[in-house]
Amino acid sequence: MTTTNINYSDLQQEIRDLSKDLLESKKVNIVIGYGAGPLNEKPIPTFITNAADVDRLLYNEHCYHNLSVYLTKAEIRPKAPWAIVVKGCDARSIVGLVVENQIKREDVFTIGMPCNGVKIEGNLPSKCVNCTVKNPANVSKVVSSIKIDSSAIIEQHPLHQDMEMLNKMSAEERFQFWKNEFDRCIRCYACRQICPHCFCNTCIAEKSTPQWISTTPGSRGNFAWNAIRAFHLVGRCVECMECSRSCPMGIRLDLLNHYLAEEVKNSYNFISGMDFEQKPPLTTYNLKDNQDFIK
Amino acid sequence: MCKNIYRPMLTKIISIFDETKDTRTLRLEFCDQAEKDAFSFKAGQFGLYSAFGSGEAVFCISSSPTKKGYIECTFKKIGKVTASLRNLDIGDVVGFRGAYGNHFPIDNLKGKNLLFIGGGIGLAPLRSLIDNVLDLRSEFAKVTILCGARSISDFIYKDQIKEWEGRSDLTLVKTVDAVANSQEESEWKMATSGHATGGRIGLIPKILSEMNPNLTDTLAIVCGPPIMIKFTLQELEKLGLPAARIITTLENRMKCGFGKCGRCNIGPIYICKEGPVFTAEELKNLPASDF
Amino acid sequence: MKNYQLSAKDLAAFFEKVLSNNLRLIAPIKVKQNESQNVTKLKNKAHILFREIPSKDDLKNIVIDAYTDMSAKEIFFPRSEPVIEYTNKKSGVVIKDIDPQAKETVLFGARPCDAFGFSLLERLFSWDYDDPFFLKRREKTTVISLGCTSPLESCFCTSVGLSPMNTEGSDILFTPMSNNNNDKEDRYLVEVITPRGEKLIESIIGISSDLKNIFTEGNSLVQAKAAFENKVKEQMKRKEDFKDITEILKYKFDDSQLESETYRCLGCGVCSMVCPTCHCFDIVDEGEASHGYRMKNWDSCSFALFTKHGGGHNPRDMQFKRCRQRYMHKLHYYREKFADALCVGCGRCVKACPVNLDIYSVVYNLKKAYANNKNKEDKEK
Amino acid sequence: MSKNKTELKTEFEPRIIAFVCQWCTYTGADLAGTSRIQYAPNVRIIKLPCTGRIDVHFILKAFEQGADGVIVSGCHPGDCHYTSGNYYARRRFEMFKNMMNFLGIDEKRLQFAWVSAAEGRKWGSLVDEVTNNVRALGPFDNYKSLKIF
Repeated sequence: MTTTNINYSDLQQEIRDLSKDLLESKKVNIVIGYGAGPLNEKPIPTFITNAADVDRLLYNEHCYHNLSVYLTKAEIRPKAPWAIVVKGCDARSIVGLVVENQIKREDVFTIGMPCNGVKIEGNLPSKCVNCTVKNPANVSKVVSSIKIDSSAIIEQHPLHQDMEMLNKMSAEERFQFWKNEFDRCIRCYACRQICPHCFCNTCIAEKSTPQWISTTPGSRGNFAWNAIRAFHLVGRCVECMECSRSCPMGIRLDLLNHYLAEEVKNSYNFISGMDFEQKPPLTTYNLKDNQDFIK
Repeated sequence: MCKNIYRPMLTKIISIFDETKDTRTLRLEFCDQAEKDAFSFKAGQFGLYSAFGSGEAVFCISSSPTKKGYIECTFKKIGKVTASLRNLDIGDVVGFRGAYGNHFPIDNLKGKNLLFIGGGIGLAPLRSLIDNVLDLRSEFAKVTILCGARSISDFIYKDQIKEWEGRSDLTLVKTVDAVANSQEESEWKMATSGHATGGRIGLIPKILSEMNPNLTDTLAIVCGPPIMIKFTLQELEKLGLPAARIITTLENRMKCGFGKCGRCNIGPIYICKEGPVFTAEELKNLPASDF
Repeated sequence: MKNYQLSAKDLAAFFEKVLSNNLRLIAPIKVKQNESQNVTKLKNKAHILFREIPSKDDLKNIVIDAYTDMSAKEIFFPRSEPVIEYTNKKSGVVIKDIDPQAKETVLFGARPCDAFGFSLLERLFSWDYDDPFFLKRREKTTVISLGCTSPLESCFCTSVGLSPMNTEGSDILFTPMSNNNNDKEDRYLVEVITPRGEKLIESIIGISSDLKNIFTEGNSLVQAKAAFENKVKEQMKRKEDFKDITEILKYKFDDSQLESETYRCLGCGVCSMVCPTCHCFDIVDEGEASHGYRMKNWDSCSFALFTKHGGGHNPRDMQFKRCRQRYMHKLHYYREKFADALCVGCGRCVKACPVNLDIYSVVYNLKKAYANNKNKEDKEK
Repeated sequence: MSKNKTELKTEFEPRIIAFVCQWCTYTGADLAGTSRIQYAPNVRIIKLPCTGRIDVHFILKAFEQGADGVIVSGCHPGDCHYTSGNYYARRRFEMFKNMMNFLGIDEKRLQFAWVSAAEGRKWGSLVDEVTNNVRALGPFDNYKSLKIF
């Protein structure tokens, strides 16, 4: 039966039961889920390795983290096989990681959560407004029988108005807009560290021979850093928007990611993280690709 | 309070010597006469050498304070700064900030037997002390130098080692981790001159236990890659040398050189200010898992 | 030092006088990025940040009751600043010193914890070698801090021996008070703490008579402030005392609990960047070989490259070792050298952290675990 | 540069950086040289093994170092010495051009092209055209004004 309200305590209990028998049956070594955090209504990523602690797992509408970032971290990668609690958007990251051969499909047991939108700072983030994966796909098990009624999808993307405004601007004005945004960057690299698809051992920003990106948080270095980070995620970013949430300076990375995702959808009819068989667009080609901009 | 502590002094390269294919020694002379006269340092101190446009890097001062008028540094071409330093020629300018850190306790080495153990480029900070000791040779008892490298061509200060081998007032043992073929091995093992023993093959801790040196009234000074220091200290203690009489110099990642940038902080000490020279005793109360 | 009383409605007059004395005024304002051009409609997350208040009509933007997202450390220790300028021609290298252009400044709105943070930074930046950039700017700035009447859930200043109305580190402390504690705070107790604060108040009052009457005598409120301070302290949610935490941290250094507590750390540098007391920096050259600047930029011990040796060895190869360094340096090493912990309990790091890693709960849990196996040992004996 | 100050202001000479693949376009440019084809001298050629090697930070670094326009050119699809280098590059170019345009870098400052080894004339006209376009746009002050700190 489709519904729009979710009984979180049911889901929470199902996660606990499922995790308990996954751990007891040794099918997984670790369960990556959400647990109680220091700030009371903000859950935190939690790692359960023995069945007795499954009651530390909880689930509510504040579970906004994309936990798949931990699968490529040095401390957790060797603990495969893992079980991981994923919403629809997080499951897309798992697909992305499998497609790029970072993790093997059989190593990860994804506990799919039906989700009708999370709450960040008390309000519904833009990514949830017309989310198409309220009922998670490509997961090992969907936790509950309920289906989220995702028929009432608002056609216009919530960032549409901002995108329109940016597109109406001249190149000069857009440059000033992005310069002002990137000038605030303090190079804390939270956008890189929280992104599930930023798994390079040595990021290009950490390379000094040659120094492609200057590490000084000034206009020039910041523009290069943010542009190159965004470009390295073209066709891979699943718009989970964790980067723009964790940016302490509120840089509008969501606009940049969303624009690039739209471009990829329009040019190559590809939406990242939807299909295990589809390769990311920039790693393949098609003989009939558009080239009218090439002389 | 207004002195800009980040401002380097200017030095000119007066000679370049390639120790190995990727390690080079620069001899630097201060451009400004006042700075040249005012500058003094002690063996074991380090400085920050700038290749303008690339940045600064930390190396020990590898020449002895008894050699007046110049300082030397030996570095391996690894990253951005060392590559730029590598491209400089005689007469080019190198910035220098220092000398920072504490230094080898040369005064309480006086009258003692000394055992120098240097691994690869770790011989550089030791050479500063060795030359210093040899210039005041009479004030010290027996001097033994054990130096090792990955391969024969990886030895630094090759000609100086030859010179030390020729001296009668010190014994030198050199070892390589491995030799390429038997022909190279026989050449390496053949004693070169007078009373020098032939080259050994094997890691320093192994050779040390084979030498089984008499360590009464002896102080050991050790420097090399972290892994080598770790096992050499263990071997020395196994041979009965108390930790208080083992001296080592740590080459951690450093940036400012005067205890502000936080990089070299291990346990309650800053390597650049309270080090880099420590006794094995002092290292014991630093967290081992943070090295 | 002297105490005054200033009614809340005269605060603006005080600011105007500061501006007319051509002092630079810095205060917290709500910054909605990209207010410029026609981009106001973009829904930006608003930030409360310390910014210069250029003129009188900007005074209305000053935000008194909110807590800033970034600490005021950036006023004295900017995220990046040049320390020397070099030109490297065939004829030789010329190095020019950079003057930090420290202007006479009044910093209003720092919290007592921030202000104490400046005194912690000052100890390090004048430890044997004086860092002219930080010290000159601090010397030219009068810090007017604002007492906290409603600390946040994440605040824990009392745990590190401070308090919501602590005076140490500030030049002047404004504490919002109410007359015989009906709830509306309508006046400030103005405590002048340092000669620098006194110089500012004298220079402001001395000039014009009209300001003399708004700074009335304040000793009568001192009693009420002490009581008010205790009341606020009681309201705080996090009050565990970290006085003897050094022993526990030493004992727990190699304990796996530190690893499990910090498992979720992602290794970004947000906590160090927003922290009022983190001071680690990197030195790099920017520009070409022929001309450029040597830059001093913010850095963080959570980054992987922070301690990576030239030869490739990295003593802190795992993320939990870097988190451990952050806690050890703040609550153990710094305290051994400079008497006070390098943490003022402002809670910014736990709010800003993408996964809410919290220094307070980590240390709290370490302390509890230490106490448990302490009395377990006693039972066995 | 003997030009005096005032004259410089009117006659802006754009600096164009060209990333070219060594098999086709470089030899094409070589052919333009040997057949004495006159074209704008503003271009500085950087040889790459293939357009597939071109990366976003090359182009950003070119603008950072003061380029006013960038040309990226390589073998026609199908001619690539490495069979599919230019196919991959084609997608990368499109995404990159869109992103730079979104970030406010004018599209006319960035021109992608296929120039084969036999098209010396096409190379000459390509460089002329890009030089005129960029001269019309004027110096790329936006990027140059990005300060280091």
